[in-house]
Amino acid sequence: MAEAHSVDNPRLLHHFRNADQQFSSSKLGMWLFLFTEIMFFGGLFVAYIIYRAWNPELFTMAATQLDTMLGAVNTVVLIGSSLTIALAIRAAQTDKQKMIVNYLLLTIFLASVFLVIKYFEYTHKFDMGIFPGAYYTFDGIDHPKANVFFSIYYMMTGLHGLHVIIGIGLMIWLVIRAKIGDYSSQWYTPVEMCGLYWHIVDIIWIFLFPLMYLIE
Amino acid sequence: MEYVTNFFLPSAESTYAANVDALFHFINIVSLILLVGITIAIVYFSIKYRRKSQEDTTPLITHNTTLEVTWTVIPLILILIVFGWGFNDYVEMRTPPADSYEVYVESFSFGWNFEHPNGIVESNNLTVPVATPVRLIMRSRDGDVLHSFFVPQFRLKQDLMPNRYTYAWFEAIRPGEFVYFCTEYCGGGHSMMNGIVHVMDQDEFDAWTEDELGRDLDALPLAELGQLLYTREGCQGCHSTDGSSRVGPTFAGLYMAEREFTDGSTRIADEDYLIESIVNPRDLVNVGYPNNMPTFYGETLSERELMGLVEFIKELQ
Amino acid sequence: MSAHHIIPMKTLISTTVALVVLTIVTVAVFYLPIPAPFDVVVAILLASFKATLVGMFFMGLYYDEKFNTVVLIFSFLFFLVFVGITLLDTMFRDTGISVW
Amino acid sequence: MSASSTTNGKTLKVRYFDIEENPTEHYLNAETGLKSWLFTVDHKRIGLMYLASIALFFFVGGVLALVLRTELFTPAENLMTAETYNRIFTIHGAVMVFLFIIPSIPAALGNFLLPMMLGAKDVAFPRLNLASFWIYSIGALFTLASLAVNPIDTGWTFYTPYSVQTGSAVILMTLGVFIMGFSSILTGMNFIVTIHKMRAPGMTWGRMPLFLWAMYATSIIQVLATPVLAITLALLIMERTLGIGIFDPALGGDPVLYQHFFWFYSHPAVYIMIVPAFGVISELIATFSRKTIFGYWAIAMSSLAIAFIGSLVWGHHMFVSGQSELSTVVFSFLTFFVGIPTGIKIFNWLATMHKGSIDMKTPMLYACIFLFLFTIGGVTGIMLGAISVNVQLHDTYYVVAHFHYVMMGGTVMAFLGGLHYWWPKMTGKMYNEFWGKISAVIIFIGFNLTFLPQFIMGSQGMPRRYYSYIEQFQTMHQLSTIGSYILGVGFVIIAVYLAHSMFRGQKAPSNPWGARTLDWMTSSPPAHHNFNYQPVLNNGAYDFHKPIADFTLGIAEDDHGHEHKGEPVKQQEQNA
Ligand code: HEA
Ligand code: HEA
Ligand code: HEC
Ligand code: CUA
Ligand SMILES: [Cu+2]
Repeated sequence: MAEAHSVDNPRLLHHFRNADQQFSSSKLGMWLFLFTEIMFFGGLFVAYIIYRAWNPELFTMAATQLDTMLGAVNTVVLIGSSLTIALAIRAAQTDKQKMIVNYLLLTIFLASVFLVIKYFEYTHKFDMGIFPGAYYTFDGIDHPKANVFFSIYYMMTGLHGLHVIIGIGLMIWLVIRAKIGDYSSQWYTPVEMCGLYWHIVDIIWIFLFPLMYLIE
Repeated sequence: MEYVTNFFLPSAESTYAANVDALFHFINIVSLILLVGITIAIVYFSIKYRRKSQEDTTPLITHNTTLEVTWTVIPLILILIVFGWGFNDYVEMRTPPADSYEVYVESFSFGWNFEHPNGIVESNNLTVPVATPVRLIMRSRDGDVLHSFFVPQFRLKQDLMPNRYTYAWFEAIRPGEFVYFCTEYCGGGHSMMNGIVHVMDQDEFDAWTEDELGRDLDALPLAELGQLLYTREGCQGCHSTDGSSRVGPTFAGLYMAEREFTDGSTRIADEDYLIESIVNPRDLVNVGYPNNMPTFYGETLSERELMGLVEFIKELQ
Repeated sequence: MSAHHIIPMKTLISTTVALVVLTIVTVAVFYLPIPAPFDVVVAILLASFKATLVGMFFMGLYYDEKFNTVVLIFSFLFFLVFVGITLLDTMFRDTGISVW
Repeated sequence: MSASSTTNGKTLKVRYFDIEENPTEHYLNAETGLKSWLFTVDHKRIGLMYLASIALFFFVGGVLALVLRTELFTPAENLMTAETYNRIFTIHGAVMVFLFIIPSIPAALGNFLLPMMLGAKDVAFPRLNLASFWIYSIGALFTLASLAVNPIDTGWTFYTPYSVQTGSAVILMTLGVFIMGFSSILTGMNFIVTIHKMRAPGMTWGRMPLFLWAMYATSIIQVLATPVLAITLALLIMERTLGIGIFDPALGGDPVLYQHFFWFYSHPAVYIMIVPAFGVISELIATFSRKTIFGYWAIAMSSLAIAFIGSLVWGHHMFVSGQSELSTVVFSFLTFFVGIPTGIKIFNWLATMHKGSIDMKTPMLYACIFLFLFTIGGVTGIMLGAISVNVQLHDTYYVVAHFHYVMMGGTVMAFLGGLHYWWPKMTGKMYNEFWGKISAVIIFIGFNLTFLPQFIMGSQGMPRRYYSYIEQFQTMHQLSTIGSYILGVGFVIIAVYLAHSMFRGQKAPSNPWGARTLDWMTSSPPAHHNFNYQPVLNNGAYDFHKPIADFTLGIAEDDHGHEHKGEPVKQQEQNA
């Protein structure tokens, strides 16, 4: 069993020699996980790049259906949330228990704003008949593969949105544990890991935004 | 030697086949030498250096640069030869001569149509003249799956896709009959999608062409038309005429038999039913069979052709 | 120890400001008439720069063990391999072998 | 005695190493009950659970293979319709690949050995390790569910558009594979972190057993490539549910793009299968030749080289698929380069045997069989990589023979060798040497009889995935079928004597083979936490030029707070 060790640090698991080893292991593990995330989204980016190289004109036409303004606002919202979660980690490192909770709540709020904006974008498109793939009925774009563009759009933003939702879930869990006072400068690994995860979600959006919304 | 080479590959019947074979045998021989060397080393070491006592100690040998460079460089040279050789022949296989005889190939589940420049359409058999480069312009039927055209004796293989054309070419060096297969897995009829390439002397081929051109499908009796369509449209991939079960039910004895469907209903297989099963195959599904008969026949076949098929099935009492 | 570096407030704030400014620049550049392939190049360069900022300061790579950076860079390279070699197929399907 | 130490100049406690340790309390009986297994975070128990699962799935896949072979005994329809046959070879392939061979060496032997070989108490993330096993089980359940609903008939490659059109349970199956992918990723991540962070003092990179270098290279591929499989299958599922049209030509997609996605994972995956086998072989050959491994760094680095080059060659499965000629040529060129590091390994192993003291025990016999069979599999891979020849051989039984020679003749033989080698460590019991050798020989004969004829009929043009064939090929098919039955007999014998040894076998000493790696410097079976102290390495993993009596293990001073329970440790103060 991964029983905790009571000698010097209650958070040190028995099979690690010291807290340093434990922390840097977790961090390397997290980075490897982010690596898999990059390859996971990478597949979609490959599909994107290939279809764009095949049909550049389609991507120009289709991007007009996306609202640049909303995309830009969402970019800023996510950047803001990246800041707040970094501040939450900082609060843990400086033993400001209350601020951990506050910053996490703020991050959750920003993440929700992002989702709400996405919700409006999606429903607006559904109203026009822009559905993924076979269900696509919109006739505003005169291109035989318009459905494929929107499939890629929905897959990429959908998968990203799913990551945002998962992130919110993780942060709610962090808030609960932070409230009991689980995190302190001694040990805050989950906050740090969740932060790394959240930043990669941000980075992916930083690439999605110009690739989807800003095509002339 | 002749025997060994024939043992491995079928006879070489196209212009580039002999080159391919040469590389095949070259790699085989080099591999065999390597394998024999490795095997001898294993056996020899195992015997010579077998453990004599539990206290045996062994010398400390960590590496040997000369040896290691040798066994890196020699394989390197070998693979460069093999690559260059394979590349060279591949260029030939992919470069049809300019004045080739062009045949359009259409594949579908489960069969083949070959359309000649003069409009002759053959099904499941391809007839070509000897010593003439033949270029195949190939495509799978719209909405169908991948197939692959493989003639072992020509060393020719190429996949077909429903969304674009692919190409291949060959020049047969001898008249004869050569089997072709479908080598891209395509479902229940995959192993039945084979046929024959007939390579004919130019004279014989010309005669065959004239015969074919003289045939008038509209004048063909219905049952014979049905027989033709049965192979051309690929029904034979799923439906046998000898009572054996393939992907779909056999046609033998089908007419006027009582059919049972997955929704529990039954029906007598009269003319009406037969036409309906061909045009709307998804509506009634026979018990024990998948619901995967193609749905496009209603659009691609004319009224007369449908009647032909029904007439053909009726004759299989 | 380096792994627990507390990132200064000033760094966090200025990173955020830089990111927001760069977002505005990205949108602004979109309205500039940059000829075809280069608009994408500029957009990707800007995005990469932003991603680097996030990675270095928010994610702390700047202060962290260098191996973590190696992991990240490696994953991007690997992604490039995937795209690059696949494009060798998709972009050259119509050019027959005799062309080269 | 010159024990080199990492605690510069300080006195170091040293533990002399006792060959005959057979503790009464060990990881197998530290806790009892089903729950103590299913919820264990002990890497050794997780390894054993994986071992049991993959043995089960190997059995399932093997029996299906015998059914296939029986159908192919004559050209006519013997047992089943084409539909059934298609389902069976698909499930045989998918079960063997995703449920058996990919987790085989890494998840079973790797889990058991990796922390021990490193001198660690466990992997870095024990709970993730357990999660990985559970994820694997859930994935397997989905796969089994798909069998119950409507067994899939697409081939293990799930090529579009057939996989979009067929009525079989593609979604359940691919979902199962998707889920198992995460288990593979977690194992890989865990291993990389463990190797980076948890090496015992004195275990430098240059002293790591080669099995660990192989596991390291494998883990990199697992972490790199598996996410691409995940997204591929996710897109395939979307293709079936939403018709997204990325891969489906009927909706404007491109089937060849699907093949790129699939092989981008599945080619590197063949190195997930074989590189761990290389690791096992390195251990076996060094130990049973009782000789320092020849070219340590060359073997270690060639594993990494194979991992990297192997990631660039996926298109050699698509030479006739309609991809561009340019990429065909590039892929063919790159493909051959995998042969160089692989050859380096083979020659290094042979050089290790040279002037050794070779003891032909069952594991070593398997290692020799491996060398022979894998070389055949490898050079036929080179044959397939030559473009013009590939046109003839693609999708024929030549390919089937090639990949059975590398997977069955390579990985499975190495796995069997490793299984026998570490059997005493895992169970504390010796297997029966006589029956071990008999069955190895039977398997060797059966295997060659099964798959050599396939090379011949393949090159003559026998396509794969055919449930019936033209008469010309009958002789070869019959030889092959008979061979497969012999193969089956060999495996039955193994199953019987291994089961027997578990209950009735002789007690195993802690180091029956006189090996030098850390996993043998603990009792058989190992204690609950592997070592009851934090070991410090004083020797290299392949120091076979020193007598084993000189072997000591240091005990680290920062072994904070760990009770040295269990059997008393023989200790001696030593000046380092
Ligand atoms: C464990 C799994 C495994 C391994 C290790 C390999 C190893 C290799 N494979 Fe194999 N392969 C498969 C599993 C594997 N393969 C599977 C499952 C398929 C079919 C999938 C499907 O379609 O269902 C396949 C198919 C396959 C194809 C596609 C065939 C086709 O469908 O048309 C090709 C083509 O290039 C290929 C090549 C190679 C090469 C070059 C190697 C190399 O890594 C081999 C390197 C080894 C050696 C070369 C031998 C040792 C070296 C020496 C003794 C030194 C001297 C060497 C030289 C001079 C070169 N393989
Ligand atoms: C690890 C991978 C692996 C392994 C080990 C095997 C093992 C075997 N395979 Fe398989 N095979 C594949 C992977 C594998 N295969 C793949 C990927 C395909 C392609 C599928 C596709 O086209 O989609 C394939 C396809 C394939 C075909 C081609 C089908 C076709 O194209 O039409 C054939 C035909 O002969 C075949 C035969 C065999 C045989 C006889 C064995 C034998 O070696 C099996 C021997 C094993 C046994 C006989 C088990 C019996 C064991 C016991 C009785 C002991 C009991 C044990 C316990 C209780 C623990 N296999
Ligand atoms: C992909 C395989 C496939 C092809 C090709 C195919 N069929 Fe079928 N067919 C089936 C299956 C499966 C059934 C049984 C399921 C059902 O009733 O829908 C069936 C049923 C039928 C039936 C009803 C038979 C009965 O027993 O009630 C008729 C008639 C028929 N097909 C005619 C044809 C004709 C004519 C063609 C060619 C022009 C053809 N089929 C091509 C698969 C196929
Ligand atoms: Cu058509 Cu296989
Ligand atoms: Cu491969």
